[in-house]
Amino acid sequence: MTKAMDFDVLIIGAGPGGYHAAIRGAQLGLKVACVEKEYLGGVCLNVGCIPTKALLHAGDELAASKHAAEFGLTFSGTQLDIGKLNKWKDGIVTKLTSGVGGLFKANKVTHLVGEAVFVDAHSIKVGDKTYTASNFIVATGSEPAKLPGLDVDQVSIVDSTGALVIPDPVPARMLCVGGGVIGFEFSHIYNNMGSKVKIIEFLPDVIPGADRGAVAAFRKAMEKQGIEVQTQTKANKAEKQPDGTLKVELEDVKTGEKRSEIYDRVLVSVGRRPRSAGLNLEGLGIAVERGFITVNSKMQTNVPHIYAIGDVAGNPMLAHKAMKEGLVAAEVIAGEPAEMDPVAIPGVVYTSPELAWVGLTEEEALAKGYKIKTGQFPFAASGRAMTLQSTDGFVKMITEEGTDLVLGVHIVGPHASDMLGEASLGLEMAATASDIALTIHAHPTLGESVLEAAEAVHKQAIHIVNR
Amino acid sequence: MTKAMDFDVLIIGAGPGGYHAAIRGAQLGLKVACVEKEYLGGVCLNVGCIPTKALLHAGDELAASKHAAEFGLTFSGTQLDIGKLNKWKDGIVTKLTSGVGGLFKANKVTHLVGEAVFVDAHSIKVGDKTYTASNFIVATGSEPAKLPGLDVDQVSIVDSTGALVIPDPVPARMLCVGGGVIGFEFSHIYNNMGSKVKIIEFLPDVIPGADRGAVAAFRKAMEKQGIEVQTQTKANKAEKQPDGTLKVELEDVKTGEKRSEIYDRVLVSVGRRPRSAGLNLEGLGIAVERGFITVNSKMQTNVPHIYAIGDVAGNPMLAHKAMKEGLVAAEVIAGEPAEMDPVAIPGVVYTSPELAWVGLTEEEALAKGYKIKTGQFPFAASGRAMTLQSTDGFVKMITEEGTDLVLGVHIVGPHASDMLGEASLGLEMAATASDIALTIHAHPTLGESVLEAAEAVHKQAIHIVNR
Amino acid sequence: PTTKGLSETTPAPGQVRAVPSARRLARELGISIAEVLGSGPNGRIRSGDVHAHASAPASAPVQVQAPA
Ligand SMILES: Cc1cc2nc3c(=O)[nH]c(=O)nc-3n(C[C@H](O)[C@H](O)[C@H](O)COP(=O)(O)OP(=O)(O)OC[C@H]3O[C@@H](n4cnc5c(N)ncnc54)[C@H](O)[C@@H]3O)c2cc1C
Ligand SMILES: Cc1cc2nc3c(=O)[nH]c(=O)nc-3n(C[C@H](O)[C@H](O)[C@H](O)COP(=O)(O)OP(=O)(O)OC[C@H]3O[C@@H](n4cnc5c(N)ncnc54)[C@H](O)[C@@H]3O)c2cc1C
Repeated sequence: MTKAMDFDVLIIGAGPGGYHAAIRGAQLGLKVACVEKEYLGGVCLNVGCIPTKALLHAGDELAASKHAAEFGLTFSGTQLDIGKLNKWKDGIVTKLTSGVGGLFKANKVTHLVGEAVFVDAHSIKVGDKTYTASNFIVATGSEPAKLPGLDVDQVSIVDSTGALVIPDPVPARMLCVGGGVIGFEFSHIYNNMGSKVKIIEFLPDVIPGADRGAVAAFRKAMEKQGIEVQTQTKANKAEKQPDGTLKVELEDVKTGEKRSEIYDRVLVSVGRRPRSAGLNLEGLGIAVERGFITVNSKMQTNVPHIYAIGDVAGNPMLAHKAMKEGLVAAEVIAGEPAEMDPVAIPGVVYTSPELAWVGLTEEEALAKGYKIKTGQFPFAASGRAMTLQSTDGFVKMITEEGTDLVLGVHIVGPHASDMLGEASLGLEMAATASDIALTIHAHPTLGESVLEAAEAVHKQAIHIVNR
Repeated sequence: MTKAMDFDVLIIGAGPGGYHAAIRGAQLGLKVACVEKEYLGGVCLNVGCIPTKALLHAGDELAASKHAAEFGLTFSGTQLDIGKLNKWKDGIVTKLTSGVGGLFKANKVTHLVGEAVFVDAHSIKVGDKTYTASNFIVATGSEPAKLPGLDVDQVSIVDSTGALVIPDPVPARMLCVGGGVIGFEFSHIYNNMGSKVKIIEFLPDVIPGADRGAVAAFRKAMEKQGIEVQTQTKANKAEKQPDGTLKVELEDVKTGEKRSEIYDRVLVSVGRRPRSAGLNLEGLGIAVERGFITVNSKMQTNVPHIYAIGDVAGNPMLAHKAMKEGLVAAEVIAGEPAEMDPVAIPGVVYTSPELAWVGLTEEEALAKGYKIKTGQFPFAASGRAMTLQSTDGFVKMITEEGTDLVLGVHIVGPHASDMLGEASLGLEMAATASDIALTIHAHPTLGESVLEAAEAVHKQAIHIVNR
Repeated sequence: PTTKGLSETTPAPGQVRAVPSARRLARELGISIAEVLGSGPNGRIRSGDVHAHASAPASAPVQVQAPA
């Protein structure tokens, strides 16, 4: 059968999941094609991870120029050329997406342009062409969820894609509907650029899935910077006023009390929906549950030669999960003993300070029945953090009592995401808090705070009083 | 005997080695005293690690304000108040050193002020008082090495301590004699603040002990920023000119050719000397070799109840080595099974980009007879580095062929020191490149470049073409 | 969804304690990692343990790797 096929594997979608699968497949000697209807790099490179991080950096630098007065560095005539900012951000995106194109060429991945639809279990249609393959990987990703009453026009009511284009001038008053990772990142950007930002969240707390203690410290740091956060609040509708502003009806979900507030821009960031419709999956009998394609740990659907990876294959909807699943699917197809078996998938909010975590939260560990010990070390006691003018937050380590095994690491602080490497490797290697505490960490580094949190588990941190 | 003693352990010197030993000793229930003649926190907190990092941050922020134009952020006027800068730096030092004082109190460590001299193997003198102890830890650190012909006056010819006080205005032309870590850090500071800096180094290359490939990239990045580096060059003498400038005689060590150059400030940073003299060690018969006190892996000298740690006990003269040795000595005295047995001690140059490494260099690995494989991943291919405007450098991983064991990790790049945590833990846990490659790293982070370097070892990096 | 499909095979933290390369080696040799005895602290499993398990005659799995 394989002989007659156009490709060993045909991948639908060139997001991080799809392009990782494509390149790894090619590295392993497979004949690979990747169909993409919109842009190489998918959401992540074009309208997700990368452009947000560019804008976050710009906002951070603007904020840093103000904090610099603390050590005697002052600036006059501060000017932010928004047009140039948007162009710079777009330049990075272009560089990376054309990089993916280059990697496809170098690895001899066939790049097909257009929207793919399954014809049968061994062929797809792209425009008026049909291609056959021995295996398929569905990597079609996700799109922003919609909210009734708030119709996205990408000008005054925007989703994450619209919010990436910073308007000139920046909106004076911005409402962010949804207190998840994306909501906080954009709020941080706009707040740094001068908008007055309010985040509303339906649930009783923000950043679901993260450790509550860490979230509390994170939220406090964001509020200190001027971002207002209101939980248990929802937005019912937004009406355009004659002067161009938006009148938004907010509702207290506990009391049912309603009030109207005026904003210049509203960001709807209430989650994302898997993109599994329109592929004719139903025609092939592929199991889908609430929009997500059902897969096993080898990323196979119930039709074993059809794989699904990334956002369309389930939560958490994160680029590095998509990438890993892409590698696994490609390796399985190539006959390698791969499996999606991570101990933990990290999460990050790339604000300043950052919130970064990997492994079990305190709540999850307790719910799973673990007897736990925790250790916490504040950046206020870190010399390195002082020299970086960034002492908000802490490292919190959760371990299993008795075995001393690290179950989770939760960091609010400067460069928190950089410290995830150690935490993630530790979790994968079944490291104990002692393993981390006995490892020499360079001085003065932020990583010493990870060591100190491990020492704190044993009540032996050096730079705090252990209780 | 123990009964009659004033203390279970008496520590000489309150640098990072000494104060770590003191606090850990107290945590383990020992009666501890620590004698310090000059300042709590030693060289590291007062005139070493911490103040340099504060100044480096300030210089980096100044440089960042210029690079910000790239994304549209400009300033019409920039002013650096040098007085305020020096005060801010001093404020951080004071906070940390008084923090050590607070920790001594909280842990009930007796802090003795003055210079200690051994009277006999169980007593020391501080001023006119004598104290007895069952055990001693010598943690007297080190001091800058001198160079004949260049007499340090801490005004125009300075050592690292003098260089910490930035003059107003900054010197127009600065010569840095010695291309080690400290020399590069100060050169980076002064270069960022507007001085024209030249580094001269006697040896054929700079930053001894680091991987040559990494050093080459590091040096290139420094030169790109305007720092001039001349190797195989020495400074014979410096003469003060009538106009206050310095006429320095430089010599090419290969050709013997001499020339004179004019500078406004000369920094002598040609290494450090252990401070083992004046303690009456010879009176106790304690073995000393080229100034360093000889110790075993339990940090004991040849007089077993007298321990030595930190800079005075041998290379590398680094704060985190001193800290670790301090913990080991205290734990051994308390009867714990501690030993100084690290797989690797990391090193960092805290410039931008940073140079950070842990484990064997390529040269060392080959010299030890390892058959090696290396993997390298450039930050120019990292999306996160692009958004941080810092794409110089790479991660280089050295592994043992066959076993895939990680032998060393060498990083030139943004936040390189933050990534050492993963590398150090990996080395201590005997991780393989596969362990690191199979660990999910958050996207987009700098840590992904560590993963990609591990993948590159197997010629399976995704974002570069593997050859 | 992934999480559901994975629950049968993915060890939760603290259950099967094996370094990533040992997990992969076990798959390569067709061994269930849960059957391997770890020699490290807390029963941590490393590649050597998987090799030892593979060559132990008593627990020879379906695909025995012939020792080279
Ligand atoms: C604003 C924002 C910020 C984010 N920040 C981060 C972050 O910092 N870190 C992180 O880990 N994650 C982040 N994410 C999430 C991340 O972008 C996604 O998890 C990731 O893109 C998922 O990758 P994927 O390959 O599954 O799908 P996508 O990236 O969604 O790619 C799917 C691709 O498939 C194509 N496609 C769909 N259907 C078809 C078809 N029928 N035929 C052909 N092509 C098709 C699409 O055009 C698209 O290019 C962010 C998301 C957003 C919106
Ligand atoms: C400019 C500079 C930058 C540096 N940056 C870094 C860095 O970033 N990272 C790093 O790891 N290392 C760095 N170092 C090196 C680091 O400072 C030393 O390795 C570290 O301080 C050694 O610690 P120690 O406890 O052995 O001794 P020290 O810090 O030297 O402390 C010894 C203490 O003993 C006291 N003392 C000496 N003799 C007596 C006596 N007879 N009686 C009483 N007290 C006595 C001294 O007053 C001193 O306080 C830097 C050094 C310098 C100079």
